[in-house]
Parts: sequence; C-alpha cells; structure tokens
Amino acid sequence: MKPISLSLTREEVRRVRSLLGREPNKTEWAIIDVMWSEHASYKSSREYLKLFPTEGKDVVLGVGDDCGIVGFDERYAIAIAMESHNHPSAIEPVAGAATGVGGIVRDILSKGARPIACLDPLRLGDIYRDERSKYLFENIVKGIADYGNCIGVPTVGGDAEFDKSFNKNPLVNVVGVGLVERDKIIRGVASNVGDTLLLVGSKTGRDGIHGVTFASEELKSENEEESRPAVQIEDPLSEKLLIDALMEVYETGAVSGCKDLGGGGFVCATSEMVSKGGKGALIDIGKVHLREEGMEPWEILVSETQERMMLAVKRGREEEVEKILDKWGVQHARVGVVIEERRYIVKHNGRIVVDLPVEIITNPPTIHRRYKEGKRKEPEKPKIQDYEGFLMGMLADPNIASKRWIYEQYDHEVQTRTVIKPGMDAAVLKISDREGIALGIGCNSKHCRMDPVMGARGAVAEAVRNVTAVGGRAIAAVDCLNFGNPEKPEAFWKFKVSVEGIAEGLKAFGIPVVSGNVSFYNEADGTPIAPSPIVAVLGRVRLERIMTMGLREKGESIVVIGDTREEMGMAPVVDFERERAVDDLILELNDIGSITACHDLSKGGLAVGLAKMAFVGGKGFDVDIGSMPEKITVSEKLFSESSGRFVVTSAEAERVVERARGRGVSAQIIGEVGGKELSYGPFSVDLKEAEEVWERGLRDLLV
Amino acid sequence: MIGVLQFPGTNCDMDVIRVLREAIKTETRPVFFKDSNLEDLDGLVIPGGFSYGDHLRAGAIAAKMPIMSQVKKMAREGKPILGICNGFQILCDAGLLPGALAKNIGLKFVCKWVDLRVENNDNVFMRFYKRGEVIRMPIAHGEGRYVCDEKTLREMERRDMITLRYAGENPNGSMENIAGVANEEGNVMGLMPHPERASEGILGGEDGKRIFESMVRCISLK
Amino acid sequence: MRARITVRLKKGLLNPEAKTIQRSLELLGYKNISGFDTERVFLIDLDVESAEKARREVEEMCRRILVNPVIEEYTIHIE
Amino acid sequence: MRARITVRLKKGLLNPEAKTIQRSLELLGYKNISGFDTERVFLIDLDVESAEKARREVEEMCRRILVNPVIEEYTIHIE
Ligand SMILES: Nc1ncnc2c1ncn2[C@@H]1O[C@H](COP(=O)(O)OP(=O)(O)O)[C@@H](O)[C@H]1O
Ligand SMILES: [Mg+2]
Repeated sequence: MKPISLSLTREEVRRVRSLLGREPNKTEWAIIDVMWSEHASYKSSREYLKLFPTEGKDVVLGVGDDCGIVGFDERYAIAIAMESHNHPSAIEPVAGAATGVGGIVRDILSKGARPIACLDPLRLGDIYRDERSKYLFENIVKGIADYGNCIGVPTVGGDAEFDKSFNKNPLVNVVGVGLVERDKIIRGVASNVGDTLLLVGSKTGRDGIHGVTFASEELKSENEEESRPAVQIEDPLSEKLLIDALMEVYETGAVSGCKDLGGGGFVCATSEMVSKGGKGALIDIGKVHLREEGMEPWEILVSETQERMMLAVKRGREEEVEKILDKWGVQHARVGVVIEERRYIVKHNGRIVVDLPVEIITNPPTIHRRYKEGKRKEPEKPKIQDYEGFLMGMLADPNIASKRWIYEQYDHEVQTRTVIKPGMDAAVLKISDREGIALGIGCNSKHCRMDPVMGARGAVAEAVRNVTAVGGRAIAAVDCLNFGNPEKPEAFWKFKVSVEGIAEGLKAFGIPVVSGNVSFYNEADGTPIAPSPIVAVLGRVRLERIMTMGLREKGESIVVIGDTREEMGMAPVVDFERERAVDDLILELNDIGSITACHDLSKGGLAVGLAKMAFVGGKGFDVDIGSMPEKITVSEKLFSESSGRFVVTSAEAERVVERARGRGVSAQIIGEVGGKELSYGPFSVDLKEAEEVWERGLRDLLV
Repeated sequence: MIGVLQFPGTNCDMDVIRVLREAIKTETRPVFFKDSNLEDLDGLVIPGGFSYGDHLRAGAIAAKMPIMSQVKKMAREGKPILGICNGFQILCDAGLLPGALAKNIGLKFVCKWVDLRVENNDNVFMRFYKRGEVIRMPIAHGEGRYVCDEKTLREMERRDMITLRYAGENPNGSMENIAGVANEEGNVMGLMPHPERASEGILGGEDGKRIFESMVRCISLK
Repeated sequence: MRARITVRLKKGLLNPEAKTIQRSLELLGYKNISGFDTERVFLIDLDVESAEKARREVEEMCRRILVNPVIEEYTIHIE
Repeated sequence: MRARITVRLKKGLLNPEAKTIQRSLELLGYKNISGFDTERVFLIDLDVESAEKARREVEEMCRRILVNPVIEEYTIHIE
C-alpha cells in the first residue's frame, strides 16, 4: 500500500484530530490534505480578498461560485472567470496550458453558460537567452491553441511579457467568458435532499493525483521527476462533447446544481456543492467509471482527470438527462445522493471509508501570514543618445513587438462574434445586434517588481484603459494574483499591497470583482517571480460606437490626453481620480463622435504608442514632441510610461481640447496623420522599416 | 431546406446556421450525424471544426461514418453540398472531391484573413462572383495544404474544378495556391476559408455571403 | 494477435514536420544527419484465431479509414 | 547507419487519439479489437562509423528534443 505523504502542517494535523475527536483514516487524511491545501482553500489569501468590492447593480452571481455572472441586457448575462495553470505548464507546457483552458471553460459551462471566449495573459522567461523558456513559450501557446481551437471557443485576447524571473516558472492565466440567459443560470449548489449526484465525462484515471498540493509548493528542480504523476493530459474532443451535451441537458431543467471537477477533483466538487446547500452527501465511490484498474478510494476521490463535471439531478429525472448524454457519447455514473445530515460519507464495496462532517472538509482554518515591507527598486533611467536606435530596439523587444505570432495560432473568430480581433487594446464581442462586450487586460509585471504598490494599481488602471480605448464602459473585473511563497514575509507583503491597490482602484472606478484566483508558490529554486496581479476588465460597448487604434485620415489631428511625467524606467504613479477623469473624457468624446482613432499608452510610452497606431492603420504621422509643454527631457516625453494617457485622432481637435479642459484633463495637439514616416520632431523613421522590426521582434526568435 | 451537418467536434455549425437563417433567410436545420433521414434536404453544408478531434487525420473519421453514404446519394442526385474547412477535409477523405489536405507547411494553425482569387464561377456556389475577382475571407486551420497527384491536377484544371486560389501569400503551402475545389458537375464544393465568417460587415467583410446566396438561388431555380 | 501498422507519407510528398525537426537537430550541432523521416504506428490487439484473419481485417481497416491513399502508404506486421 | 526511434506515451496516461480511433473502428463494425495504441517513429540516417556511436548520438537527441520525458518513453533500434 502506497503511503500518502501529507502536506499539512503539524498544527493543521493537530487541529484535524481535535475537530474530529479521532484519528482520521487514510482516505480521510487524503481528502483533508487536498481540501486544506492553499490552492483549494485560499487559506492564506482569504482574509485579504475580502477587501475587494464585490457588489454592484449588475452583479448576478458574485465571488464564491465557479465564475462570476454580470447582467448584460434583459435576457442575457455574461459569465466570467479567471484561473492560473502555472505549475502544470512549467512541467509539461502543452498539457499544462491546454488543461488550463479546459478548466476555465468548464467553470463557465458549469453555471449554465455557453463558453464564448477565452483570453490568455502569459508571463514567460527570457526567450532571447534561455532555451527552456523558448521551449515553454512555444509549447504553452501550442497547448492553448490546440485546445481552444478544437473546442470552438475563440481566444480573443491576452497579453505576454518576458522576464527572466519567469524562466523556470512561467505564468499561464486564462480568462473564460460565457453567455447565459438570466433564468437559466445554474449554481454550484446541491440543496435538495434526494437529488442524484451524477458524474459526467471522462473515465477517472490517476491523472494529476495531488495536483492541488503540488500547486501549493515551490517548484524545485529535483522535484520534477516526482511531480510527474501530477501531469494531466488534455482531451479537447471530450470537452467539446461536454459543452454540446450539457447545453442540451440544461434545457430540460432537470439539473438543480452543477460544478466542474477541477483542483481537488471529485471530493472538492461534491463536498462544496452539498456544503453550500447546507446538506450532506452519501457517495458510492465504486460507481465511478474508471480508466485504470485497482484505483483506491482516495485516488478516485482526489484524482484530477480532466473533462469531468458533477451534476445534481432532480430526483426521478435522471434518465432524461442520461439519454441526452448518451446521444453525445458522454459517459456518466450515478455516484451518490444528497442527504439531510451534514456529513460526507463515502462507501466502497459496501464498506464506509469516509465519514466526516462536511464542514471539516470545506472550512479549513485561515492562516494569518506575516508580512514585511519590501524595498522599492530605484528607477533604471537609460541614457539615450540615439533616439531612432532606441525606438527600434524597443519595437523589436518581445515585450513590445507584435504578438501576431501568438494570436494567429488561435482561432479567434469561431462563433462569429469577434468584432475587434486580437492585436488591439481590447477585444470586442458582439452579443446582440446593437451591443457587445469589451475585454481588456492589465498588468505590467516589470512595474510590479519595481514597486508592487504602484504596479498593482497600474494593473487595474491599464485594464480599464484598454476597455475605454475601444469605447467600452467597464462594468466588472476578474483577477488572478500570481505571487511567490506566502510563507516568506516579503512575498506576502507584495501580495497584501497588491490586493489593497487593486481594491482601491476598483472602488474608485466603481466596478466589482466577480471572480478571481490566487496562485502562490511561484518560485523556482528560491527565486520568486516578478509579482503579477493580472486584472481583466469586462466592459459594455455600443457596436456603432467602437473605436480602434489605427490611424485613418491624412490631416487629422493627433492629440495626447493626460499628463506625461518624468517616469521613464520606473513604475509610474497611479492616481485613480485622474485615471477616471481621463477615461470618462474619452468615453464622452466618443459619444459625441469626436474621435477617429484611440489608443491608450502603456509599454514604451508615447513613442511606441504612436508607432503602433501607425502600423495598424498603415499611415504615418508628423508630430513635434518638442512642442509638448511639459518641462521634461525629450527622452521622457518619448518614452516615459506615465499612467492615465491616451492618444486620439480627431477631425475636430479644438473641440477635444475644450472638452478635456472642461474635465480638468490636459490635452495637447502634437501633430497630424499622414505620410510614410513616423516623424517625431527630433527624429523620424520609415514606417515600413519600423513596422518590419516590430512585426519580426517576436517571430524571429521562434521557429 | 438546407441541412448543416454536425459530427462530434464540429464547431462552426451554429455559425453557418445563423448566416443561412438570418442573413440569407433560408430554411435551415441542423443534421446530427446519427440522423437517418435526409430526404427533406435540398442542399447540405458540412461546416468547420474538429470532427472527432481531428484524430487520425482531419476529417478522416467523419468521412467514414454511415451518414456519408446518404451525403453521397445527395451528391449523385445533383443536390448542392458545400464543405467548409473541416467539411472540405471530410469531402476529400470521403472521395467526393479529389485530393487531400495535409498539415500546413508551417506546421502551425493559422487564423487570419486572406485574399482569394475566383478561378471559376460556373458552379452552384460561385455564380454571384466574377471570374478573376479578388475577395477576402478568413482562414483558420492547421491542415489545409491541398495536395493531389499531377495527373489529377491537370484533370482538374482541364475540367475547371479549381474554384478559389490564394491571391496573396500562400498561407499553408497548398499546391498551386489552391483554396477551393469543386467536382466536375459543380454541385459539390470544398474550401478552406470560412465564408460564414465573412457574411457580416461588422465582423470584417461580406465577401463570403454570396456563396450561400448562390447555393440558395440554385436550389430555388430547380 | 497484435497488428503493427506503420504509416508514412508517400515518397515525393513534403513532410514539413520531418524537415523542421531535422533542421533543429542540425541547429543543435548534430552535423552528420543525412536523412530524417517520420512515421506513425497503430498497434491493434485483435481477438481472432489466425494471423491470416488478422491481416485481412487490418488490411481492410487501413483501406477504409486508417490510411489516406492520396498521401500515405503503409505496411502491416502481425506479431 | 539508420536509427529507428519509437516513441510512445507512458503507461497510465490518457491517449485520447487512440481512444477515439478505437471507438470509431468499433462503430464501423470491427468488434474484436481488444486494444489500440499509437506510437510515433523517427527515422534518422546518420553518417557515423559505428552502431555504438550512432546509438549514443541518437540517445542524446532523444533526451534533448525528440522525446518529452514527462509524458513519453522511447526505444532505439539501430539498423
Ligand atoms: N497571449 C496573447 N494571446 C492573445 N492575444 C494576445 C496575447 N498577447 C497579446 N495579444 C494581443 O495583442 C494585443 C496587443 O498587446 P499589447 O501590445 O500587450 O497591448 P497594449 O497595446 O494594450 O499594451 C492584445 O490586446 C491582444 O489582442
Ligand atoms: Mg492598450
């Protein structure tokens, strides 16, 4: 018999014994070990996550279920969630990233929603110098592509940053988005005594046994060999069939609750469903359809085999559901019933192998982690002699270069909703004839490393700005907080201040968090990653009012909106008051039809932002950076990454400036659209040449 | 009535149905691969996706499913049958169209808009285009490199069976830039680009819509 | 009875996968590779009495579905 | 010298492709299939003098790029 190695602390072990008043058996220990892990329980992060604003008039289903749901119009609501799959992707990039997509899509699906889009914020190592990082990058993208493409859910956006702190521990975060009719929402709850627990989907194997506890430990190189059983292989065809079958099953109204089997597998899904319903469960684990022989009850309970879901089916309506599943060739098994008594009881061959109070499983104790303020990094101000060379260098930097190599591998148009396609500030999906949603991402990990406080604030501000830039009004946010080892006080401090910063920002913008995820222990060999609190914002857009960033008409004025400060080489200060004023101004200008192109400024500042607008539109510009009134150097004017700025073009620039003044926002006309040059005043470069450099920056590093 | 065929893993079925119903305003129904009766259908679209997960070869398993004998019967009766992307792969593997679709030369899945030249407009699907006209549609596939033997290629050229070629860059290494082919009778056509994704201005263009319009017109003329 | 079916692209057809792998091996410094190719293998366990029968059945599977004769060829081994 | 490298998924790991193909063969009426698996093969022609040397070199290639040791295992034949 294989001994189970517990990852519980000594204190936790003591606590279990005293709560239970006896020694748990092996199966019970395995369950508690998984359910009390950081990844499944949020035991370190829970008390801080309470800081987030979670309520709002549009919130239909808030934090606490598998995904958030936000009202859209009278009939429809939008489901949205975000997850990380960092550790699995570090070990096996294709399968790790693919199962990341699979997992978030099932979160969406479990709430009765049809998955309509994914976005994939990625953080990779130094692909210039590190072969392994290049391998990971290529294969992570392949994993996302193979999976998302096959299941017919378009990957419509994301971002990608490269930094050597991610060499051994890349980040794969995925945002999932779904569409659901308001009256067809299903919750992750089983509250009717007598309802059948129906396990649906793939046969259970030993995949990913202890995947959760594995995600709650640091990656150590010598760990790799041992962690291999944790690898879960993806099966996108099974996922696609789950989607098609369940969308049909939901129509019957026979499903009273649903949850996907993610981290923690069978036991996590079932115990949480009955716990939320205030009930208990009687499980016959022998009924589970298995892929491998000789699996022990604890293995079946904690296995993380992919492409499985748990349904609570109204008593007497099982056959109706099973018939539809059979039609689609989806396997199923009646594995238990909801019981009144709040116990989690598991039988195996007629013998009781688990008998625990549900609360012990689902309510692990909170841990109060110690934190210690870390140092902020001094700005790294480059001395720029050759503006042209510096700009070209930036355009070629994989952090700034075109991400076409990534998103062309993703089917981003399936389901025929994608109005604004990847490559712009935010994606726009058509929902009704007149309205759509915008999806924007924010987080500059480099800024977060230099200054976790401003970095996190910047993440919110940037995500909102990206939505604003396409004409969207932000209505909700999701987040994925990627940090190092929370047991280390400095790492925990970074987490704490990031949550505080994001919470403050969201309150200032008036948007709630509806779902999120925390990923700790992102360290390899003791070196933590650059902290990466990634924020995704959902906005609402009127389709006839969407904006894009490409320069259009020769002669139109180019206007910079917002203040440029001396913030090159550092994390810019983020003042939410000012951010909001600028966003509101842009939306107002868009409403009155004054804007012909719009782009928010982020990495590489004004110089890079203008260049991208030129590449997308295929038109050059003639501006005079020198004419900007700020008393800062030309280098700062060109490359400072000050927050809260946009560049817009307009045929009525005076009106733009006037409206800006009305809101106390600075706006300066700096030149106009036209020509075949990027002409900045002090220097200029050829449009085609610069574009080539930008297009090839990432692509040429890869096969 | 036009049918839109659904295999396990098909993922563009709803998109095609939406275009046929809403943009073309024609009666359309989904056809599940276990359906046994296709008698009511005047035409059929085999949409894109990853039937059977693209395992074995793209389209290979679907092409051998029992329902395909009925599709072949429809083809023999002269009813229009359009295969888009995975549907094209299925039609080739089922022997309804010559040639095969191999892995893209770049080995990667490619999703982007491309320019296409109309080579032949004398068939059920192409009559609303002009010969030589350049149109834009998106592609999204990993196995779209058209190949066939030399003799077949010459035959196809002689009988005017090549309907579309990539007009700009060749995105997948297709032989002679082939993007779409039809059978000799002109009632069965397969193409890698997705006309259903190019049927609404706000989604990027409407150049693909005429394929469906042409199909529907030909049916109503019968 | 176990059948081993080896499927390869027909001669003369470009195998981009083989080419790419060969190129990356060369990039890694393996200089004496004079040829590189890939094949796929299907292993089928069959409950039939004779090798004869197994071969006939597998032959049919290949023709019907496992192999696309336009681009592929195959060999069968009964083990 | 020609090396034949056969790569397969490790035992216990899901092979969705094999599963799908087997099921579709059954659908086509092949009722006596008791097992189905897939493998990949690399054929490498090497200009080296000894089988010994070829094996060593190929062994290294496998470890470096041809095989994904997390999920796959392999065997080498020198022909
Ligand atoms: N990992 C990715 N997956 C999909 N699309 C991506 C990814 N990374 C970048 N993109 C696309 O490229 C666009 C531009 O990225 P980026 O240059 O980071 O944006 P911004 O100009 O807002 O800073 C993103 O909005 C997205 O559409
Ligand atoms: Mg932006």
